[in-house]
Amino acid sequence: MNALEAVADTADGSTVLIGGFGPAGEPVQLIEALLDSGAKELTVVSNNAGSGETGIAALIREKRVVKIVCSYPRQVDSRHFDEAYRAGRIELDLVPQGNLAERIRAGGAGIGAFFTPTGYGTMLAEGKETRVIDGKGYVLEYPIKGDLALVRAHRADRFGNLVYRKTGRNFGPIMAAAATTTVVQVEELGEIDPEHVVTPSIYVDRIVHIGRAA
Amino acid sequence: MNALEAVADTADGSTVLIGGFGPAGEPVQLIEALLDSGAKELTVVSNNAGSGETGIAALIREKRVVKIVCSYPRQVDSRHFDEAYRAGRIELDLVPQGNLAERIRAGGAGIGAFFTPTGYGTMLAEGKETRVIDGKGYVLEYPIKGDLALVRAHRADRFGNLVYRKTGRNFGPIMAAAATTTVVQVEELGEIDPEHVVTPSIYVDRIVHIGRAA
Amino acid sequence: MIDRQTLAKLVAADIPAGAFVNLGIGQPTEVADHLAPDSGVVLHTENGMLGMGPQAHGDDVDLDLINAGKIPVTELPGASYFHHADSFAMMRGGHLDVCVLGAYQVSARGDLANWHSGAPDAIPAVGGAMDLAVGAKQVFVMMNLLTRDGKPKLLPECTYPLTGLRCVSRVYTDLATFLITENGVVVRDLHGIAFADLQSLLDVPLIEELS
Amino acid sequence: MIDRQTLAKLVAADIPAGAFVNLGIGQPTEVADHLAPDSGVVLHTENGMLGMGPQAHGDDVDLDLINAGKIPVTELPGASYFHHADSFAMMRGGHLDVCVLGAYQVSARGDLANWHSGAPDAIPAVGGAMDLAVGAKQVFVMMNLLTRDGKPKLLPECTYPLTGLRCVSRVYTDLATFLITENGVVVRDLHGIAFADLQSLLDVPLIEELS
Repeated sequence: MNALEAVADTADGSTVLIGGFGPAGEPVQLIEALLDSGAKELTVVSNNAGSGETGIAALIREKRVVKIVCSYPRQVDSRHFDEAYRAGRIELDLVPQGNLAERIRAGGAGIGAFFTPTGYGTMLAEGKETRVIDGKGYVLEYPIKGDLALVRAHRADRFGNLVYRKTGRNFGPIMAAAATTTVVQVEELGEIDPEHVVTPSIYVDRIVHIGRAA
Repeated sequence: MNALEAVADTADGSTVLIGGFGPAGEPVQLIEALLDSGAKELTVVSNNAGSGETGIAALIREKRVVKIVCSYPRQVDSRHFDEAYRAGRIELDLVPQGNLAERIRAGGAGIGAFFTPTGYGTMLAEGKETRVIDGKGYVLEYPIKGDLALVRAHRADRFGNLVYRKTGRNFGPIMAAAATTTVVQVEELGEIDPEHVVTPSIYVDRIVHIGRAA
Repeated sequence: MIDRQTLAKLVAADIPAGAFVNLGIGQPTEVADHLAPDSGVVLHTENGMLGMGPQAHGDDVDLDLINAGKIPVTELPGASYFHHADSFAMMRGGHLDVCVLGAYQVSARGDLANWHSGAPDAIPAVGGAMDLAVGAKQVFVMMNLLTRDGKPKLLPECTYPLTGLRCVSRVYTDLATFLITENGVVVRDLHGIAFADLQSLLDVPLIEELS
Repeated sequence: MIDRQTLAKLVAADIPAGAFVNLGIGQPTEVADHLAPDSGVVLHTENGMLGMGPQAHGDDVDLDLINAGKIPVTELPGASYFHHADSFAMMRGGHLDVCVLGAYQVSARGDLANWHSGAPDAIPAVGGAMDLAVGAKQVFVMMNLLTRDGKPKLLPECTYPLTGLRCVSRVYTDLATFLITENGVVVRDLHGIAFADLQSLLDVPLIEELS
């Protein structure tokens, strides 16, 4: 299966979870394929809002993204996001990074909502339910799920188990578990020791062998 | 450090998280050491309530346990628990296994409380806060933390990173993260690839090299 | 009426190829013996494993490799291990296709009672029963339709303490297979009993499936 | 007044041997250069690593091995990798001993403002700032005491949007080190300024530490 085939059925209006933290674990070829698929009116959930001309930045430049849920949209070269945001063409839901991770984890884990201390008493908790538990303030946060997850892993075995490389792991395992369809680009195919599996095959729907990203 | 030294400072009235699911991952020698330490009035959090004459069963037989938080106390040979329970000498807090695991995970992860679907509408949710979210019923559950965790792992490196063996992993990683002091008995000492670490060293306070359990 | 082994075979035949499945302790475990070797069905055990193989014997017994019933098992190619919170997240998150459970009682709405006899002097023990009940995409129950003293176990309302609400999708029994649907309880298969006779055993109104 | 490098050295000297530490982006990163090689201090980066080593150069650069500021780094012996939810659980769960952060403003109660300038046209970006603020056992702030136009950054109340409430335990500045305590703001070190002169710069009542 090639990258375009793997994402070709993405419906307009889908919520897409996109892994990666900066360049580490960024599924570049899958994002390009999503652009080629023509899918539009997307909600993108990712730590960043793209930089330069590739990846999420290209999706935004081509006006495919109506909303982004992220922790850190501002980057050295996030001009396409900046422009769309200032023009009012893209909605921004800013989420503290750990709440973003925990909400995605909750989405995959069947948790209905959870109380987190992060953001309590700040403007990012405005309008949200709060509660003091054992003397400490918490904000109630809800799970995030995706119709599609795009993830980059290091290796897949023939069953769909995955391992990652170094800090390229980041959002991959939790996004793979939180989406209806999970597409993974891998650098290599091979064997994985059952003790070393990071993402079990149950969370993986489609694998695209791309090789090592440039 | 031997097992007794590792648990000698356990205060009376402590909450002790004890890993293992049946024989897999059961920290037998550490539980024996806890018995030898003389600590009493303990609250034990573990999946089971002991069987036969060793491990948690011995702690109960010697009247060191005032309360047990577990999912499945009844076993083929849980006579010491059964006797203490029927005699009103031990308090039982029965928790569905997945809620037990998630509450321990929340204890280590700084989550204040979470809504879980498990147990909704059953007698184990009586008296608990419930909420319907997106049409589905949930029960609010609170984190579990320990003063002490006793865990069995397969191997530790000199930094305190751990790996487990097969289904011996079970409650080990989440209990190690949820206790103030985590004591681990390991079968071997050696190197661990940073990609394969299951419990990072930050969660491990004391390591006792016991060798392979009989 | 069909025997226990035939029932296990019937359930096994209804599990889709490639499905991820949890088989509860007891009778459901026997379903594994009837899965086709090339079915690609992957078994989950809630104590932290996907890709569980058959029971281990002799030298293959490893006390660090057991199933949820604490019976030594084996590992199949493609297996993976994970901790308890991850294992129950997998279940609670709805990732398993099918879970097969035993039951004391099932209600017409699909409520399940399978963890507590209700006897006041019983020592309660729940294990993973409530998690299994709410987690899988489909929950199949396997049981005899009647108790030993002839009382129906498929009822308008469960009288035993509940394990989960509206969670059961199918009930496989020695006398018939029942589908729990929005419109009511549909009888899919009859095992040597006439529909009218089956209906006379139960206080639950039954719908005969047109086929 | 001490320079940036001396300040980083001062913070480094206060980090206990063997501590698990997260150094925020920017000035706090420089603290790493002053940790004794035998201190056993283990650095956490919230994008999924314990045991982070110094910045990578030349052939050591690996774009899958970066820190929270997206700068290529190296791996030290004893390192481990984990996913984002596990990494922030480690932080939120209070397992890190010390977190060192920059700040726009700190209040006398230890409220922190370090993520948003408050400018109405600014594109907001929070990253892990709010998680870092609430998670560690101790939060150290490093900053200049005054803005470029001479306004104090240690204040009775922050005027910028908050990152976290009552989370800062110490404030290291070019002019003095402050301890945020139950009893008020204690001055621990003075860097070439008299206590009375320091007090005259700030609207926060200061307590002189007796030593």
